[in-house]
Amino acid sequence: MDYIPHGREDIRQMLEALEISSVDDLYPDIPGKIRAGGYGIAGGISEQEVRGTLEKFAGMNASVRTLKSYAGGGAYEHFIPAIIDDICSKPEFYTAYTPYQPEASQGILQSIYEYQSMICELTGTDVSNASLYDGATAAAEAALISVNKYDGGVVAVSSAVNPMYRRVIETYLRSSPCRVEIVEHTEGVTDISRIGKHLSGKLVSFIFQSPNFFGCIEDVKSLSDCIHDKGALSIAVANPLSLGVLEAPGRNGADIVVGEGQPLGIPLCFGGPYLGFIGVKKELMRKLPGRIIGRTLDKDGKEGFVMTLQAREQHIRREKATSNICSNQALMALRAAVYMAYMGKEGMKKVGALNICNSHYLAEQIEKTGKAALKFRKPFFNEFVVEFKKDTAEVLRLFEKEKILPGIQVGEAGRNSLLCCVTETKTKGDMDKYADVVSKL
Amino acid sequence: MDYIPHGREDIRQMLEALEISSVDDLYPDIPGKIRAGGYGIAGGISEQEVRGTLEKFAGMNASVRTLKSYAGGGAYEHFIPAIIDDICSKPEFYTAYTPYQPEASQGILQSIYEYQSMICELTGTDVSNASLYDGATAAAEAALISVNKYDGGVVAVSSAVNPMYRRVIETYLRSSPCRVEIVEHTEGVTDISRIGKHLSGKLVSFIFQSPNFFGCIEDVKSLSDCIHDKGALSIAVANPLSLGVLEAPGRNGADIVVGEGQPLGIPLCFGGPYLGFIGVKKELMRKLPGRIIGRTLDKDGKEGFVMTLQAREQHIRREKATSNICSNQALMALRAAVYMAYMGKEGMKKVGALNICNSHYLAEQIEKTGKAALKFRKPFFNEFVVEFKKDTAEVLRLFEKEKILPGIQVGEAGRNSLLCCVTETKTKGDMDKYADVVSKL
Amino acid sequence: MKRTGLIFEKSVKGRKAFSLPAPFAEAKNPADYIPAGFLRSSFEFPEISELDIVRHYTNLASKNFSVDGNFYPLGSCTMKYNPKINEQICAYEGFRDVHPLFPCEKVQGYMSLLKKMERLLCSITGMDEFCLHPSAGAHGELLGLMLIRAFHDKNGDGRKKIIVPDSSHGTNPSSAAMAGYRIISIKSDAGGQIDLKELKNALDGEVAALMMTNPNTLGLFEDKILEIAGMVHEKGALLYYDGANLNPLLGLCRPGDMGFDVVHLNLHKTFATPHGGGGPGSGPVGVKKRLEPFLPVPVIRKKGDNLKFDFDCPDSIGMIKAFWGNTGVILKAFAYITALGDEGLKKTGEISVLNANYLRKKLGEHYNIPFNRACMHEFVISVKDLASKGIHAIDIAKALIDRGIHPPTVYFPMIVEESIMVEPTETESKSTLDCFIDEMVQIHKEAGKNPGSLKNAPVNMGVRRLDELRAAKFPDVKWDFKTQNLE
Amino acid sequence: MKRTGLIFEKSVKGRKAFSLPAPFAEAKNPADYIPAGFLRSSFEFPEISELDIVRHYTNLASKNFSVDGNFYPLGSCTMKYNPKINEQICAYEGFRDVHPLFPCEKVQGYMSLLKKMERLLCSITGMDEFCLHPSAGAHGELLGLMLIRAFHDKNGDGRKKIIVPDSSHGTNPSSAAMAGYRIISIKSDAGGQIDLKELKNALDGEVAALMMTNPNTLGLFEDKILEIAGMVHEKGALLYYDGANLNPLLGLCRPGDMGFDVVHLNLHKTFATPHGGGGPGSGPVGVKKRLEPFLPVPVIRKKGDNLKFDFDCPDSIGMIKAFWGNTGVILKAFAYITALGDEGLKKTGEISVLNANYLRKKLGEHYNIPFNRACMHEFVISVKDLASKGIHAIDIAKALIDRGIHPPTVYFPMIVEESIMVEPTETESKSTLDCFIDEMVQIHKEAGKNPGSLKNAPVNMGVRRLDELRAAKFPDVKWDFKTQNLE
Ligand SMILES: Cc1ncc(COP(=O)(O)O)c(C=O)c1O
Ligand SMILES: Cc1ncc(COP(=O)(O)O)c(C=O)c1O
Repeated sequence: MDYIPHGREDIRQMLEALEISSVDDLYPDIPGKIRAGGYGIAGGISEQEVRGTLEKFAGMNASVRTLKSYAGGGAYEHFIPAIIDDICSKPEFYTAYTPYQPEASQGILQSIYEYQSMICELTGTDVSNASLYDGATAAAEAALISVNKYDGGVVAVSSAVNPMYRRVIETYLRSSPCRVEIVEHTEGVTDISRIGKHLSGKLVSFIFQSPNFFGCIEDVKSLSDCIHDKGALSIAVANPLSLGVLEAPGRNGADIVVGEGQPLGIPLCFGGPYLGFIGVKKELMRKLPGRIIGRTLDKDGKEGFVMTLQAREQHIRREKATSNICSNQALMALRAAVYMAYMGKEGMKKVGALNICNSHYLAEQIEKTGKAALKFRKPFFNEFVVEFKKDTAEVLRLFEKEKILPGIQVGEAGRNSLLCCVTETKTKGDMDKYADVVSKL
Repeated sequence: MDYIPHGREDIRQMLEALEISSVDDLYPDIPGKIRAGGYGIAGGISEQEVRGTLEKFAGMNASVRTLKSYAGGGAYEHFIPAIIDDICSKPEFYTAYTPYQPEASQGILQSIYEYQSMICELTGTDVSNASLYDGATAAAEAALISVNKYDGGVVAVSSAVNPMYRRVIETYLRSSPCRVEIVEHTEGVTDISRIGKHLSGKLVSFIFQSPNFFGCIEDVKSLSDCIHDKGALSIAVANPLSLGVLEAPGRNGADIVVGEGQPLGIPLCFGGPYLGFIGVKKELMRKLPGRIIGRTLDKDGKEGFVMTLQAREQHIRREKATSNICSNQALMALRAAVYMAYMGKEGMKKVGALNICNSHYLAEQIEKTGKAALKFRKPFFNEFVVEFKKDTAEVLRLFEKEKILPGIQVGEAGRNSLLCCVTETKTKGDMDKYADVVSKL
Repeated sequence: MKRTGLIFEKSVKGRKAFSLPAPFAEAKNPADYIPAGFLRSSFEFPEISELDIVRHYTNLASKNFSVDGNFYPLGSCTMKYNPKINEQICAYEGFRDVHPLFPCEKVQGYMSLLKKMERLLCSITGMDEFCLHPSAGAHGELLGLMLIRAFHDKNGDGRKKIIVPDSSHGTNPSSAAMAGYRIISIKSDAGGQIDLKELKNALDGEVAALMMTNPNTLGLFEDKILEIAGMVHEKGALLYYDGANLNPLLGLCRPGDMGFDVVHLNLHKTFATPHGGGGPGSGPVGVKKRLEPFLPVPVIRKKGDNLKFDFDCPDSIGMIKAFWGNTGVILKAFAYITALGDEGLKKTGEISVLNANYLRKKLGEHYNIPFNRACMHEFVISVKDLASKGIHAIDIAKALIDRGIHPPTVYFPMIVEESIMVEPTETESKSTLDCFIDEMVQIHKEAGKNPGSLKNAPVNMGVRRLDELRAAKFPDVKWDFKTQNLE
Repeated sequence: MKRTGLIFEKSVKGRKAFSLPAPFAEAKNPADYIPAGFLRSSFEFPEISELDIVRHYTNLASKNFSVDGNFYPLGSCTMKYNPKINEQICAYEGFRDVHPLFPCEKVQGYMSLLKKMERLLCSITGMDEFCLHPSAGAHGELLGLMLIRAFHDKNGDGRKKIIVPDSSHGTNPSSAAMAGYRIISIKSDAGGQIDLKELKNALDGEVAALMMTNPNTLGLFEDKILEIAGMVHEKGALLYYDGANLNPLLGLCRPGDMGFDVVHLNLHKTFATPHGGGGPGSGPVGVKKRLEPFLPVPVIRKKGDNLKFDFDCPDSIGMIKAFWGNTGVILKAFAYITALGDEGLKKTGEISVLNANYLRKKLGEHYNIPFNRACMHEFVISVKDLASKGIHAIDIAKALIDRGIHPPTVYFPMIVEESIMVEPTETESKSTLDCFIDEMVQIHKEAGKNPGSLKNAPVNMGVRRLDELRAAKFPDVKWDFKTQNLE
């Protein structure tokens, strides 16, 4: 199978126009030595067979429909309103590309302008962009904003930040003049007293996450005040779904707010494609990575949208660009935009509240069993660390029988612990069942 | 949950404009006696819960993906190209209605004009319409075309016609001046020698099916010649998917060709919505039921499409209309149109050939086992009747273990028989497996 | 907007889109199995690539108004929002890929859903039993009238007439005729309702039933319904309810309680399933107990642990379609009712009435509304008074098209001259209604100042007004593959 | 086309679209659990109904060109047809609803698919190992350069420079800079290819790698590639392949065989996954054996019966994103390769070249094509000669928009003045190409006769040419919820 429209006659006519007898005549310059044989890829199979083949792979995976899942840790099972798939499967959106020609791309441009606006409002920042690859790279890009090429210094990261994010930040900054250093948490939250201490150089920025990797809510305001006192930038990693209920980090002093947009209507899909979002204070606008959409006027003075501030970008500035980002995650930004519009003011509050109330309900029920306890006694959003009295392997085995995944194992949380996430997708019945299994340990 | 946009303030403003204090004030005329209480329908549940509820129902059904199925008998499992779902899920098509306003409906109108054209070409007829409810009602509407209100006579139907179709024809004609009478088949095909014999009145039309209910291909030409000799209309029920390979009934003398369009890219969906198609000779054009789309010119002489010959229809002619059809199955006609365009000239031939070759291969393999034999020795398309040496119940039990449904039980085919359908969806491996199970009987 | 061109004009010899498995090695050819005389002699069909097909339909779609793109206040059609979740549900493998002849015990999900749906519709209408088979409203009407005929026949009562009001929908008389009845049309009274005197005169022992809809097609509630039911029943006739207009009655009152004996519903109107550019619909029929024996087969009955299809109903009228209904449509309506529940249904009815009255009030300040009192889900404007300016209902309609609004129904019901029938539905926001009002007011002004501009509309659609007379006079209803030309 | 209005302007207090389960009876409030100081003080967000949201986006979609609606010969972007089947596959529950942290033994379908995909890409490129993590081409470049750095570092070889040709894509120098390198740009020769003398001069012991793409951004095959590879390797440097232009090489030749050490591919170009209005993409990176130890973690390895994620790779550069790649995109590319097989891939490459050359030939009769010889998948026109009429590449682009065609890439590559870079791809039919040729020829005529009309374009799009300078000078990049106004 292929997707080539030409009939034999088409090809004949085209070769004739080119005055050649076969396509091969178009390759005179390619050294014979490197002409390939076949790849050994069987196939040329039909659509029906492709479907059959891929169904088999899919059938070998558990899904959150076959396995009741309390897994979180950076990717979250949430309700995805049907209108998101409907709107985002419009080919006018998904088969277009970067809106280089604004007059032929007003649909995408306006939708991203609206996305940027909602991200700014949600995070309490002034400027956002058209998306980054994911939450982890967004955190790394934020770190890069804080780094001055000629100065060096330290980017400090709380140990309560998702360990994958920490690794990505480290990788991204390896060739910068700055070092990345870790500041240990205390009792599941960042220890303010340690900020700026024991560092090998001047603090240029401090990165923390709230709700953090353990689910605990950080004191963003005190952290940011302390960071600013040291003359550094406050960089917050946030869960956007929490921000209808929790204060916007930007309003609590964070200079840059980044995070993973996946909770905003994006399927789990085994880890991607997701959505890195970023919002910054006005002063940092010209340091932003990636595309930014702006509003302007046309020849007749009519409103319209364009990519703007392109002088920051690789296609104009090449090696002097703020980042190398070219393709981004625009379709995922569209999903998030539709999600935010659909949830709206009340929905964002309610879905946040459901996450808080469900997760705390389950935490209470678990503790009541006496067979497990919360590891950290701090306010949390929709995740918490449970410490079981029994071995984790045994815990998992018992839950397995009920087709439940009770959480994920995370080294950072210590032995016999699981990081357990509860969202609006869980009913009271689900949670009571969970506690019931725990009580049987 | 509801789909009502109004906020409290909207409602207040609207009531104020109406100078009333509640919607109830708009119902002064409704006798109190008939004011309803609640219906007792629990609910007002959220989208997420609706999904959960319906997933449970769906989970209680076998599907052709969980049960390897050889069921046919009027509904067929075929390959459905992905572009059909893509195109037909465009809201511009599916959330529109009957194109009463042609200037705002050129998309639908043109697509149906194209559908009509392809149905005419496929069936060998001159005029088609924008669809009927399904194959069975299309057959009944065809019978009604042949009936003259004031004359009476007999509409004869071959006993090799799908029994459900026969029942629908009977029901539709019960209040007509004509009687419906059955002409028995011989060895699985319509017995030409019986046409016009032993009838209680003058033959006005004869209805047969090819490939017929038993899968056998009828001799359309001889049948039509014979029917015409009796001065009656020849009405053929056809499987559209066979017509890339089998001669078009209209070219073999059928005056009306009807059938079920479901094989043309329409999901099984437990029996509906499907697609009744109809094609007739030019002389019968003004007797057609339903909508017909025609091409015309606009004020500036530019091509455009409209509903035409509306003088046949209920909204103009009321009780004198050719039929009461108002809503039809337009979206299914669109599916069929996309299917036909996608298959095209070569694809229609190839898919027909695959059905013939697969079904004959399986028939051969079954006979080779010595445990079963074909009941009728006639050319067939993709269905045939197998007579087992063992009891059907036992046969079904053995297949059940392998998650195979080997065919459907049909009274018309006699004891120990199954009607078995094989389409392009079956691989050689599937069919060999089938024969293997038979050999173990 | 450019001419899209017919798909056939894009066909080029040798191109293809389809993809099919290769025949297996041992496979023979059709000619090895089928006598040559049965094989197709010649065959012309499009030859187009997949991308070119996709572009063709993308282009066609862009030439269509739709609920998702436009306000669509098409009276009598209830063009409400079609929830996206229902489209998703219908695509579940356990619904979509199920053969209708699978053994009943393998499809208990469907069986119980259909059974529950029958019960839900009984609750909503106040009827005793429901049949989900009919494919559309008109199909339901036909079934309903067949049931009425079977009922009278069983009683040895060969009644020959059906009464319909002159305001009735065209399918009513047409369905009655198909069921073999003679149609008696009665005039409406000065209030736009059934004229009791006319009815009384028409009601003789030959009348099998009175067909009506309530609210009627003027959007008015027939407030003498109990009296009418009494009159009809007294004469041994039955009362038929055309349920296309049920939307405003949701949670308010039930046809069963008004005395109706047979009811059909349009799931594709009241219950939010999409209209599909003309269909598919679903037109279930509800009956009172005494009509139950005549319902089409199969009926769903409990047998042992399972629900089964029962074909054994001696008094049944038979079958009215292959299989058991437009299941895919029923499914969506079921999901809709489940989502709404009592409360949502009631609110739906209420707001459909509020929206209609709001429009009636505001438009009544500019347009003539012949029966201008509290309406239900719709109301009817007459622009007869604009005739002096040469402006007709059709001109208003075309002017709305240029403004991005799908026109209301025009020239129906036939009892109002130059009628414009507006049904906003409950899913339209006040903002949309206000925008419609603005446009209508502007058009009214235009009719006074510059009627030529309305006669000229539409101008923004790629095609101007289309010549329907020409279409009927010189029917061109298909492409000719042989001449490669339009007929 | 009317102004759609911002979604915020459609917001009305009290309206809503969302639907969420009601909290259960015993449920408390957030305030019962979370200290008041952490709770949000004020919050403004849209308040709009579901139907109004649907209409908003339906309207926006209609203002967008797309592959499904328009010919889109955007050079360097490979805007080919995106098969619909792949979208369906990606929506399977067993792919879509799978958490990335499910235990490996529960997701063996994914694990083996990803592993197979690595092998397929190795076959196609001639590399030894592949990493699927990068989210886009530029992300792949960054990873590739990090690997190069790790390789040299491990050898104690602190090289500081990367050479790029002046025709290279902007992401190349920019990625190299992000990886901490100094960029040495070298001029192309008179034939538009890498100038071996320039290269030789630039190649010193400080050079870590030469980044290039082949065919280059002029669409020309770098025929001295083996010589170049020899020169680079001789100096201890590595050769980097920007695989955005792999499409024409499918089935023809492999970067691995040309001597490249590191390769990134753009699955969203060559392998037909949709571009999504800007993304998501996927930019896997392939390496020769000696670079394998540095690949990011986790890598997929067989352990016992199962494939597992292995994080234990001491020389690994670490992680470059959370989790393991844009799986949903990889899936589609996998389905595409599976469908095509060797034969389909080869034909894809061939026809992409044939289509480009056909256009080059036909357009070359009217336009100036600076390097007018057999090209690969794309070629570059220069309209420098139209400058005398005041016509620039941008004017041609805007004129195409009015004709329903998405413009080619303009002003890239930078080494051609007033460049127009045309890449038709193999999925476009000859009919479409001929139609494009016609329009381009007409535009060329227009440039001579009536240049003003081109300068005025577009006029059919609802907006005229937009003022980008103004946008950059007075940045208005978000709606202000407080003032309810545009910034
Ligand atoms: C009042 C009324 N009755 C009956 C019908 C017929 O319904 P259907 O189109 O589903 O056959 C309609 C549909 O327009 C209607 O409005
Ligand atoms: C030659 C070339 N290299 C690299 C890239 C960057 O790829 P991406 O946009 O996926 O980051 C592109 C994309 O436009 C390209 O054309």
